[in-house]
Amino acid sequence: MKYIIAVIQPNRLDDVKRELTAVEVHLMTVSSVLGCGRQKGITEVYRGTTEAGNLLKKIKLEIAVNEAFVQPTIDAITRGARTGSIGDGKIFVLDLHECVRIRTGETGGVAIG
Amino acid sequence: MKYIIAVIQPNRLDDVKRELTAVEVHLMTVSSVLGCGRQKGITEVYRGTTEAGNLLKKIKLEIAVNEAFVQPTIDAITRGARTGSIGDGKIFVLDLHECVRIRTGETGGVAIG
Amino acid sequence: MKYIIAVIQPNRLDDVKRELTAVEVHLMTVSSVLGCGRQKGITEVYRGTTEAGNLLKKIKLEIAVNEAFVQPTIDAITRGARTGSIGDGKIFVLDLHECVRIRTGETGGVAIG
Amino acid sequence: MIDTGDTAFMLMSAGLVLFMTPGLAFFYGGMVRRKNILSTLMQCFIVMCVVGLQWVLYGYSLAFGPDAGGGVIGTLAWAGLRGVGMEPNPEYAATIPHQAFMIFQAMFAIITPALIVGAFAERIKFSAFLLFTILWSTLVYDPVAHWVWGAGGWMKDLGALDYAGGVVVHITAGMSALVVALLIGRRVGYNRTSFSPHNLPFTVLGGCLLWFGWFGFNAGSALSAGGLAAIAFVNTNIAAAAAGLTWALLDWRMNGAPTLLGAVTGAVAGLVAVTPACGFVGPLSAILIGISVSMICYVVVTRLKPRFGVDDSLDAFGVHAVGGIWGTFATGIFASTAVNPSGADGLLFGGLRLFGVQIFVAAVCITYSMAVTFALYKAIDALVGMRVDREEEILGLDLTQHKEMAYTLLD
Amino acid sequence: MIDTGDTAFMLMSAGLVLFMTPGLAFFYGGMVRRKNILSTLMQCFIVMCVVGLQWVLYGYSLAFGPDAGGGVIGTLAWAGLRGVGMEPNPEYAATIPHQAFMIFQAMFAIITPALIVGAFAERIKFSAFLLFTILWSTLVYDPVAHWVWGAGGWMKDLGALDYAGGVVVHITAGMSALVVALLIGRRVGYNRTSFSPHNLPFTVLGGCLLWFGWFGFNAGSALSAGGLAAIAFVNTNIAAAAAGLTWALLDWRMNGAPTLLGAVTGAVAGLVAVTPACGFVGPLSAILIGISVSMICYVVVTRLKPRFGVDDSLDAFGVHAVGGIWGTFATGIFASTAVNPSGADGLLFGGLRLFGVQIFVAAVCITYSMAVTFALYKAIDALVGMRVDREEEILGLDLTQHKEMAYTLLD
Amino acid sequence: MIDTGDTAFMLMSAGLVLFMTPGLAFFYGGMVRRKNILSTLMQCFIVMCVVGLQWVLYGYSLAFGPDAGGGVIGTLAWAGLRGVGMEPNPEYAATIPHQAFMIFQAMFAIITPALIVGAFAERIKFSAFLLFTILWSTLVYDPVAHWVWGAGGWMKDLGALDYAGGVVVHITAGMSALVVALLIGRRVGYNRTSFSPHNLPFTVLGGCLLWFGWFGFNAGSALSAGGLAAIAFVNTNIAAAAAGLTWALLDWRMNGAPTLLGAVTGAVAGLVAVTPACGFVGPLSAILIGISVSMICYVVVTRLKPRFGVDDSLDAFGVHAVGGIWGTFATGIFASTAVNPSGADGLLFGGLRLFGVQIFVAAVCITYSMAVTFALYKAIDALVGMRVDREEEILGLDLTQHKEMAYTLLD
Ligand SMILES: Nc1ncnc2c1ncn2[C@@H]1O[C@H](COP(=O)(O)OP(=O)(O)O)[C@@H](O)[C@H]1O
Ligand SMILES: Nc1ncnc2c1ncn2[C@@H]1O[C@H](COP(=O)(O)OP(=O)(O)O)[C@@H](O)[C@H]1O
Ligand SMILES: Nc1ncnc2c1ncn2[C@@H]1O[C@H](COP(=O)(O)OP(=O)(O)O)[C@@H](O)[C@H]1O
Repeated sequence: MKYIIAVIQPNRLDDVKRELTAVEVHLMTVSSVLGCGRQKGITEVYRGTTEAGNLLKKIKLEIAVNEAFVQPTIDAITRGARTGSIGDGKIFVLDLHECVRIRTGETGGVAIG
Repeated sequence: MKYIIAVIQPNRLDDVKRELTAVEVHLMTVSSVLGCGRQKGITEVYRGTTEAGNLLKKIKLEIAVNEAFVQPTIDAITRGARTGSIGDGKIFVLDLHECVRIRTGETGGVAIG
Repeated sequence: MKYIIAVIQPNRLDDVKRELTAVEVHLMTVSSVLGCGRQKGITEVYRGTTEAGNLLKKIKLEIAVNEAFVQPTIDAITRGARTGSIGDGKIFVLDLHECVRIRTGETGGVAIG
Repeated sequence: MIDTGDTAFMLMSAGLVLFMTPGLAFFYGGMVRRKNILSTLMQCFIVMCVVGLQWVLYGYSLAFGPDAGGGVIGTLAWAGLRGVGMEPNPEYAATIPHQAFMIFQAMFAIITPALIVGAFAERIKFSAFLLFTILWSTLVYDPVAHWVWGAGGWMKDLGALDYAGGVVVHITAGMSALVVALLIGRRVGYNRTSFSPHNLPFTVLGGCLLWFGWFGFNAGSALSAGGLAAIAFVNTNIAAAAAGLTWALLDWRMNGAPTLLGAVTGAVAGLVAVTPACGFVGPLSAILIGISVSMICYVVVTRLKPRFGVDDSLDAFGVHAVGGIWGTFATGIFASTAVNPSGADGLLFGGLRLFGVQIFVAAVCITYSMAVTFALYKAIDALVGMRVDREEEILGLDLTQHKEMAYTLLD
Repeated sequence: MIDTGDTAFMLMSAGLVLFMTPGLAFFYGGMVRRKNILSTLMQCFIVMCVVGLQWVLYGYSLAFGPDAGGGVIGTLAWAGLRGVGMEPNPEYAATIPHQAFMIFQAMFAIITPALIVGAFAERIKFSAFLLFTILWSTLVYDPVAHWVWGAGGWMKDLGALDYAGGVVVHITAGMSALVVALLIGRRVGYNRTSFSPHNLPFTVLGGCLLWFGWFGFNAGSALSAGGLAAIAFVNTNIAAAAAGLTWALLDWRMNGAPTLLGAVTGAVAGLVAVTPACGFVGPLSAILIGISVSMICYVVVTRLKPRFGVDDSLDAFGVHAVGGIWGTFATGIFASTAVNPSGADGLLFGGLRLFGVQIFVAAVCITYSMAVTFALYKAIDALVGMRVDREEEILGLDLTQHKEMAYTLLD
Repeated sequence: MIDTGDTAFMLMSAGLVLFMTPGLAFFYGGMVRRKNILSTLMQCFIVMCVVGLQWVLYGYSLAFGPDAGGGVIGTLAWAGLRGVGMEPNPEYAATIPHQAFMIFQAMFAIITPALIVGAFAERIKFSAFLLFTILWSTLVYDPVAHWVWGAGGWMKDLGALDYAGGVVVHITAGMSALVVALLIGRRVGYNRTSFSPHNLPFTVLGGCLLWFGWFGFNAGSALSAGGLAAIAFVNTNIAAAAAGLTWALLDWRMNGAPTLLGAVTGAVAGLVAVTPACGFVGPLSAILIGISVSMICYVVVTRLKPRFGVDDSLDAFGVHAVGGIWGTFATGIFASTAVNPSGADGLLFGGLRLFGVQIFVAAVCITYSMAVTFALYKAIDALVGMRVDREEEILGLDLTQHKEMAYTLLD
């Protein structure tokens, strides 16, 4: 099992979700984060004081999947999130040791989906 | 050492914390996330435009523990979060390679608690 | 590759970023979390009802790095975040199995930076 | 004859009083949890619509129309504003159009049921709320307004003094709030989870809108722009200031910090208590009323409420009923004919009778409001159910009652 | 001769109308996405500045100055307020300083272009917006105001009735909004992503400020604190209440829940529709106007708009144009000389002519506003471009047009 | 004799001025960080309470009571409002109840110390703030108000013109703000971390409330609803508009984008500068005052402040002192007896003397305010300490001073 963390542009979420649904990945956890990366932000100005906008709004997805789904999930995210411009984001894949469904107490591969 | 990530219903947080305290797990990091899962959301309506509510408010817990605490922690979360209805959430267990307490520079198992 | 998660005091972010830049770590994902730890919060009072303030505002950093950068990153965070008081935070290091740059499709070590 | 100054004053005052209901909505809305703010705002807003119509259709006639006999209720002679036009009605206000008086009173009829919202916040079913509000306005507010303010009203004839609505507005709403809070029960999670206010700046905004609007409420009750309006205005400001400061100081002493929620709550309590008194008392009395009401409400809200385990969620009882009762008594203590010759002398100035009348009137209205509210609650509960399901309550009323969310989560 | 009551009333009313523009800003601002709220607020705010100046420099003179001939436009005789001083101008208002009349009208000139903001929200370039606003005020608002309200204005002489701006304000702004919405095109993501309101409490706050300020708008249009002001005030409240309730009930029936956004939208529609009628109709007519306008606007906003795929983002057309047109017709139906002898009788009271005039006047103003707006749009688009780049739109106007963010993200 | 129109006008104006303090609270509150908004709101709110009481107890008497000799201070003859009742006091306002004049002035006394809050925001100890406010009101505001506006006040007799408080309100508060900012020192993290406004919509809301309330402030200072009130009202709107636009354009030119915070700040600066002048100048002068004040304040706030490294956190000095000083001088330049015969002619109209008096008066009040504030600061700092601990400052004043949080974090 793998724990996939993806950081994407906020406005790509709907497309990414469509692509994930297409490969039968329905379960995920979403949150709002700030990204510090290659992409340049817009400098803000408050009463003449400028703030370099180096933290940009991004969306983080966390998706636990069985091995068979790892590559399809990565591909789906990539399809949905890629625009070709700097700032499209990254996908990180971590090993997942165990997974438990709280409702039933099931563990392992069956609990993931 | 393990890094436990749990996604639970927002209103279960207090109970989960009580259960965790009971097994001597006091340290954790909490955040607000949105869950996309089996649980159906409520469709919203704004001036006649409907929005399928497929992202539901959840709370995410992150808890780093030594091996001995893994199962007690999972059990405590399960006890506190289970209602038996869809949407109760999941627990994910990842391997934790290293842990550092910033204040003292301690590492490994002693730094975790 | 490692996936480093650090929880720090909110007001240390700027210093941590400065230290990270100094060791050539520029990419990271930042979010706002609540910490439950040793540090005592301030009890709040609303019309006479007290609320023990056991969740404190913290900032979470997520940084994926190649092996060579692991120790420098940990050290930089420690330098920037340490004040010596309880609540300074923790650094967790997880194994990172894979990394993909969405824009280019690159994977592994080259995608990380 | 119409006086332009008085008319300008009364129309602006009516606007200010209308503005209090949104103020109340934000005062309350900031105190509930994020998932329930819209329901709280909606309840206040829909009252502006529903009672706004009820009043012109028949409410005004019941309350202020020609007495049906015995000073108990008005007839329907003025239903649909028949005969209520541009000419003044000298029985109420000789220098402003009758419609100006009517609409000024409408705003009082609107805010009163909205006050009750604080008692059952975060758990009432919207349909039940709507039914309750319409019936309550008709069966509690309209009659009591007639008794105290209507031409021929029996409490008025008895000599009861209620300048701007301590009895008519705050006692009726606050006591009904207590009944509903007791019957509907505590919120899920009471004493187990935190009910911290989700947006205190909104509460402060609302509290300040209330303070601002209250000038229309109290000074406008002079029905003319003269010395009495000025006195009422000044007393209003003084009592709010004194009570706000007092609550903050009590908080400081009891909990180690002067809270903003406390200061705003205190100011509202001061405004409530000075409401019946503002046109009858002098400035130093207003200070005393302000200080004392905060002390009393503080004890009720922070000590008695938790002890009895009543979930009067936003203290509609603790502030409005308690403040209104104390204000009504205080009028019987501090009123002075030296300030307002058309009033009477209170205890302090040798007037025993007024004090007795005030207690009697308060007692009758307390009993009446509680009894009717109890009956209404039981009837509506049987009919449609007053409370939402447990699951709905946990999800929040915004989503389950209104299919809306106050704030986007990701955007 | 100056009457202090009337002057007090008009200055306070002017203040209330000015206050409507921030109200509108929050009404709109709550509905856009988090990344665009400042741009929406800014557009409304800068209108207060720009048109506030335009009006005293030459706008007032164009609209209300001595007729240049044919009732088409005023001369520049009063430019820079030359001759507009403390003395009353009896042609407009005999009992208040001329400047008081001028500034009351200024507030109408300000809010009108701000209404259009709802149509092109979240995608217009600020420089283009600024140009558009100045030109639109000069070429649409000022002439139409002259036709309908100016001394010697041809529509006024024709007998058109527009008490407080159904034609002058709502039709001109709302129809121009439609043109701009069509020309500027849909927002990126239309029908693909969610455009949910990011902060509904702000929208409610704004809606309530509008309701409050509308008393100044409508009652103030009596230009004197007497019976007519009271009537207009009362009708305003009634129509808002009836329309707000109606929309909520429609929502309940159609979507299974009474939404707060619906109730507030309905109330605004009611206020729009009663605007031209408020000084000419009785209270029961006001109820009917309120109910009917919500039904009509509901269909346009929730049924026709999606069908035609027009991205009138915040329903500037669907509420203001539709409500304004219906209100203008409704005035031709419900107006009664029994209420206001200086008005005329509508259809219901046997007056065919008025109804015809109202339709004619509405039609002319619709055509005129649309034509001029079309030309202005094309010209400005050619000159500086009306719409921001796709990337800027995705990042949001707050950052790209104003270099600011509404809310801090981490702090 | 009491005039109902004037009384209506003054009571409503008093309400508007009271409303400015919440406006200021939100204007400031939106600019601080999330962890300090409640402390900022609380400081403004508690001033409404404390000075509201101080004023009726003795402040009014010190400022407006019978002169104690030499025009330096009033006696305590009117303490507790003794003798201040329903009858007019012709020395101040012959057509309104004396209490109406008193309460109108109370609102000025309230907002003035609240202005200073902007200088020491995010780091002052609440107890110290409270002490400071009471003493400052008594030792700075009350005497200066007596000098400039009190019957027999020496500056008044000298012929100084300050229509609505350029000197009395803005110079005293703004110069004291500078002193406190210098003494209390910079915020932790100054120049290292971001102090971005945490909620700009609140700042805009506050700014708009200020604009709205300022009509009461300036037009109300005519003390009667006539031509002068209209003139003051119009000039107020003009100057705000001109200054708001100017600041936005400067921002555009200097930083590449017209910011909303800039536009609102500019409008407030315009309101400040026109305050002393509004009843003495014509509309074109008001435009010039608005444009020029924004240019001057822009330089001070965005260029000089950072250069000198003064952490006048929310620009209480940069906007209020600078704007107030410039407005006071501008009155000496643009005042015209053609506009207000009871005023005097400024430089532009050949009046050298007035200009001299204005400079002299400003200089005296600057010196006096700074000196007394310095002494007060030192005394209170020795007594209880003015600044919170470093740890408390980092945690935020809301939690450490008031045990509250503005927004829930998880809910
Ligand atoms: N090494 C990393 N560790 C953590 N987060 C990263 C890392 N690299 C990129 N990110 C996240 O991905 C986002 C996009 O990265 P960026 O460098 O802007 O674009 P690109 O990957 O297209 O070059 C960043 O804003 C950040 O949130
Ligand atoms: N495979 C997964 N990856 C990431 N998050 C998940 C996954 N499965 C579930 N979740 C999280 O857990 C929440 C509860 O899951 P859901 O399917 O609704 O209920 P249940 O687990 O009771 O069937 C989801 O909303 C989501 O946030
Ligand atoms: N075992 C853990 N698992 C998850 N988060 C932790 C853990 N220990 C500490 N944290 C996070 O680090 C923060 C700081 O920890 P705390 O115990 O207060 O200070 P210190 O590490 O200096 O003793 C906590 O608030 C929490 O967010």
